Formats: sequence, C-alpha cells, structure tokens
Amino acid sequence: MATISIGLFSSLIGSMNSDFAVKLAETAVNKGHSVNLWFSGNAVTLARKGQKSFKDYSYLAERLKALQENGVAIVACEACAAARGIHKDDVIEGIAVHSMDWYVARAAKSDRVLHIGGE
Amino acid sequence: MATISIGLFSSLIGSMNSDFAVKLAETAVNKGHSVNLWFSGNAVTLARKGQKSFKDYSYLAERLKALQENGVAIVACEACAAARGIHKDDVIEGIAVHSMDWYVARAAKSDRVLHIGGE
Amino acid sequence: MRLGVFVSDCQKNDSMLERLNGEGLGIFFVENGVYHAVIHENGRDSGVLQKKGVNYYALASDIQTRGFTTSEIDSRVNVVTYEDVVDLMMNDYEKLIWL
Amino acid sequence: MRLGVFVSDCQKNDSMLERLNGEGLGIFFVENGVYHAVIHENGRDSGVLQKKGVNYYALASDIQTRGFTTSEIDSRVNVVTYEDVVDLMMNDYEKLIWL
Amino acid sequence: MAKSILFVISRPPYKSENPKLAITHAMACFVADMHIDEEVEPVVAFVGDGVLNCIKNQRSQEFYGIISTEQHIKNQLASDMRMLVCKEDLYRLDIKPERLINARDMGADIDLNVVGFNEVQKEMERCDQMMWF
Amino acid sequence: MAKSILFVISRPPYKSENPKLAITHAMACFVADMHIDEEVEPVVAFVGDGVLNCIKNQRSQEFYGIISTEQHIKNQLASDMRMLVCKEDLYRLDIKPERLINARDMGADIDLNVVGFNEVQKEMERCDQMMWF
Repeated sequence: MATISIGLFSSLIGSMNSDFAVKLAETAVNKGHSVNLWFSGNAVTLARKGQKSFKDYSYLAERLKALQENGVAIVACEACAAARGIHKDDVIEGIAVHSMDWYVARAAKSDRVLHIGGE
Repeated sequence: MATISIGLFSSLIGSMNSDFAVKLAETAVNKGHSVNLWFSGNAVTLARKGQKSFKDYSYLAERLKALQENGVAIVACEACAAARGIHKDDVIEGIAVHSMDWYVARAAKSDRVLHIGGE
Repeated sequence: MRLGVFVSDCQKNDSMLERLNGEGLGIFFVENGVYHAVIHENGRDSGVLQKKGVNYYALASDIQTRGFTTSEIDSRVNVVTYEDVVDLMMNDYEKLIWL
Repeated sequence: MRLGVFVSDCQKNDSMLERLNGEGLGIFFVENGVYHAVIHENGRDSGVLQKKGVNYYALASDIQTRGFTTSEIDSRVNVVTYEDVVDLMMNDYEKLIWL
Repeated sequence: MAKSILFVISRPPYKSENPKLAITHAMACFVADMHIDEEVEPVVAFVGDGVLNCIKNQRSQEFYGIISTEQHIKNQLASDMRMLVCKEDLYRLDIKPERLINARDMGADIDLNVVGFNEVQKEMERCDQMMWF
Repeated sequence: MAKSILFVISRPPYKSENPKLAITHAMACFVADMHIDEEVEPVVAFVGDGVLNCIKNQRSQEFYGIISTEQHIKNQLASDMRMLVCKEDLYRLDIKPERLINARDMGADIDLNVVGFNEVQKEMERCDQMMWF
C-alpha cells in the first residue's frame, strides 16, 4: 500500500475543497493507504476546536477525529494558525501543529501528493 | 455627512479585500462619514482575538480597534462565526456579534452600501 | 510522465490545460469542474474536452450534487467514484496537479 | 442610475460588465483589477476599457504595490486615491457593485 | 414605507458559501424591522453562472450531508420571496425551463421568475440597495 | 540522494496569500531534513498569471504595511534557490526582461531564470513531487 499526502489550503465552511479532501482521505484510508493531511492558509480554520455544526454546511470536525484515530497524520501550519488567532490550545485534540518543513518532508517521501492550493 | 455600510465576506490573511475594506472605512471616517462594517463568511476570522502579527501579511486587529473607537460599528455574523468555532468570548473587544438582520437593516438605511461578496 | 490534473472550477482556465502535453494526461472533473462535462455553453462542448490522447473522468457524486444525472455526461468522460479516483491516482498517474 | 462597479480581479469577467448600461457607469480598478489598466495582453488593451460613455478609475496605491508606476496607466483611466474613491462613491455614484 | 434590497447571485453553487449567504441574508430582511422603523423587502436575482444554483434535483444531502442550495431556494419561494432568473444566461448555458427548481410541493404560490437581463437591470434601478454575491 | 519538489506559482500576487505560501513552503525545504533522512531540493516556477509576481519595484510595504512578494523572491534568490519564469507568459503579458526582480543588491549569484514552458514541463517530469499554487 502507498502513502499519499494531501495539502489543503482552502478554508472551512462552504468550500467544497475541504469536503473533497476529507472524503478522498477517508477513501484512501479505507483502501489501506497511509495518508498525511496538511492544512495551511485558510484551511487551518478546519483544525479549530468548538466549531458548531449547521445543517447548511459540512461539519468536518468529527470526521477529522475519526481519520486521526485511523492513523492519518493531520497537521496544521503553525504560522498560518497563529496569524488567525489559533494557538496550540485552540486546536482539536489529535490534530498537531508544525511548521511547513513537516509537510514538505512528508510530501517528499510520499508516493503521491495532491496539493490543493486554492484560495 | 453620509452613512456607508461595508459588507466584507472574504477572509483574513492575504486577501487584499480585507485591507481594502479597512482602508476605505478609515478614509471615510476621516472625511466625517458614518461607517458600518459587517463581517460574514470567512471574514469573521478578522474579528478573532489573539491574532499574531506577521510582517508577511497585513495585521488588522489594531486598526479595527481604532476604527471602533472612532465610532465605526463593527459586527461579525453570529452563525458564520460559530460555525468556525468563534464564539462571543473569542471576539476582539469592541466588535459585536449579531445575526444577519442587523446588517441588512443597517444597509437599508445607509446612503451607500459596498458589499464585497468575494470568496 | 503520466500526469493527473484536477479541474475543480467551471471557469475556463483552458490555457494552462492546453499547454500540458496530451499524451498520458488524465483530467479529473471534480466539484464545479463537472460542469465542463455536462454544460453546453452556447450550444458547444467545453473547450477542455477537445484534447487528443487524454483520459477524462468526472466524479459522479459531484455531478449529482449539482442536479445532473450521470447519463447526461459527455460520452468522452468516464464517470467515477471516490474509490476510482484513489485507484487512478495510485495506479495510473505519477504526479497530480490541482489547477 | 449612476452605477459604480469595482473590478478587483485580473481575470476577464467582462461578460457582466458588457451587459451593464454604459451611460453613467463608473468602473473602479482596485487590487488586481488594476492590471486591466496597465497590462497589454498579447499587445492589446483590456477588453474592459472598450466601453463607451464610461468613467474609469484605478487606485494609485494598488498600481504601485504591484510594481507599476502611475505614468504607465492607460490614458482613458483616471488615477485615484482612497480619498477620491470615497468622494466618488458619495457624490457621483448612487449604487455600487463589487464584481 | 419599505426599503428594498436586491441580492444578485452571480456565482455557481457548491464552490464557496457565497450563494447560500446571499439567500440567508435575503431571508434576514423579513425580520430587519426589529432594528429599524420600516420593513425591508428582499428581491433575489440569479445572473451569470449564478443561474446554475436554480437547477433542481440537487443531491448534496445524500453525498455531502449538507442541505442543498435547492432547499434554500424552495424555502424562499414558499416565503413568497421574489426571485428572478436571467433568461439569457439560462439560454447560454442551455438550461431548459423544466430543469428549474420549484416549491409547489411546499405549497408555494410563486415560481422562479425567468426574465430578460433588462428586467434585472430595472430591478437594480428600482431597489434602494444592492448586494452582489 | 536528495528529493526535489517543484513549486508552481500560477496565480498573481496580492489577491490571496497563495504565492507567498508557495515561497515560504519552498524555503521550508531547506530544513526538511530535520524530519527525514535526505535533503529536499526546492525549485520554483512562475507560470500563467503567476509571472506577475516577478515584476520589480513592488511597494506593498509603503501602502499596506506588508512585506512585498518581491522581497520574498529576493530572499530566495539570495539563498540560491532555482526559480524559473515562463517566457511565453512574460511575452503574452508584455513584461520586458528589465522589469524582472533581481537580488544583486543582496549579493545573489543567480537571477530569475526565464525559460520556455517546455523547460518548465521538463522540470515537472524531473521533480519527485509537484505542488501547484
């Protein structure tokens, strides 16, 4: 089985990029692949604790927890998070915070990289 | 002097829409106009406490405080904020949280509305 | 190089797609990119569909989310699931671009 | 109706601009919209500049932020400051659109 | 005397939350008189690629667990909100009238109102304020 | 043996943080060997409207109080990072070579490297991984 790194740069709520990335990660894990998930830019908001679930928008916090329990490394960019007022204590349990070198290192060693660099 | 309502829907960091909206509000206030500033969608992240200042990106928290002290009503959309894990205690002092009817009511009574509805 | 390109938008950013070598190219229509596979703007197919030697894929759930059925998809385009996308990524394409 | 339209992007969404009645229209190039006033893609002016009866404005600071000087701006376009934008909004245009 | 706000939806659905925010902001007009001494009448117009929001049988609930834009539009029709759809854009994108959302199953008295862009432009002149999503 | 990552910048500056994130991610490659047993070599390529990032004399510091994309590019050149700029796009947008950023005042030994798109495509084949911003 292979390793895939997914980098997500688009923001939470309403951006279907987030839904796509999470669903792709779930599918890859179910097929036995190893997955890294990196949030940078506005996507760091996905890592924040206390998101309220609305029926209008996809609510991904629980699914991220499940991914993490299934062995997916989920990491948010430290600087991007701090710039948005999201510090270590604000992050969902099980999601880590690292600087960008973590992502590029993991990506370099992955079999596949899908970098979703939108706004 | 006139009243202008600015609605901002694009997110914090790196989106020059935020810089534009804040600079326009500052200019309008300096000219004696009355200004309402509404954050919805991803722009609610602008209202969050604890944003760290980086030289790379515009840091608007202090300027929002100054605007508010100069009489600008700054309000973030309650549902949009909650969906992103930003609750009343997480918001910069002086910025209010209301539902959308506040904005549409203020806009209806304004002389000019500039609604920046980007992503 | 077998290159997989994800097109997630309905706006025409064909210019970059046009330049990429056709041979071995796979184009994945996902999210609003699926409109390329079902909409006939001004009665014409999307310009993106005109490349020779390309394999086209469109994500079924993204088509159906937007009110279309998979039977409406252009015949050049393969309807795929998330499972298919993962397998194609792993087996058929070495590198991936999200435009 | 005197309508002010803010164009903040360099991509060509002329189609909506084309449809809006020219008479009394003001087009404000701000942020990346200023590229319309300085870039000659394939040697041609931006299609957005071709409308008759329109007043064009470009924000000086947004031009200079991107490495251009105000002397490079197309002669049909008025160079403006934030102060000018506020005055124009209040005095010359009743309604405003941010495209 | 009521004020009116025209909400113009120019972007497709399911790319960002933009079109949904337009609809929720329009709905908020119905209670805006809590804050001011007059009513606020919302009108919604779909133009450009925004007309893609109006295609029925959206299945986002099934695939992504989120309420569809279709359901939002139906709720608005059932609330008697005036909603215009630009004819030229429907034609350009080859979307036939029978594909458009309606809320008759919810007892709505009105349908989406397909009009020429000149009618949208008249609404832009008539309204007191405009918000372009 | 080093791995290489190609960072392709296809969007203009000052619209979103995207191009800057590309550059900061590329810089992070220089310390990636903290995490893995080999070095990671970054290469940056500007294509499409991304070439607009390469125009010199950007004054964002003066007008918006933020470090310019120009300064980021100069820092990279001074760190000897290979940076390609697509010739066809410079031509299309009528950007003359003398308008391009350089970092000679910072003692950089290399300049932005203007190349045909075919060279960018070769780099896409050569690299181990690709990130498209």
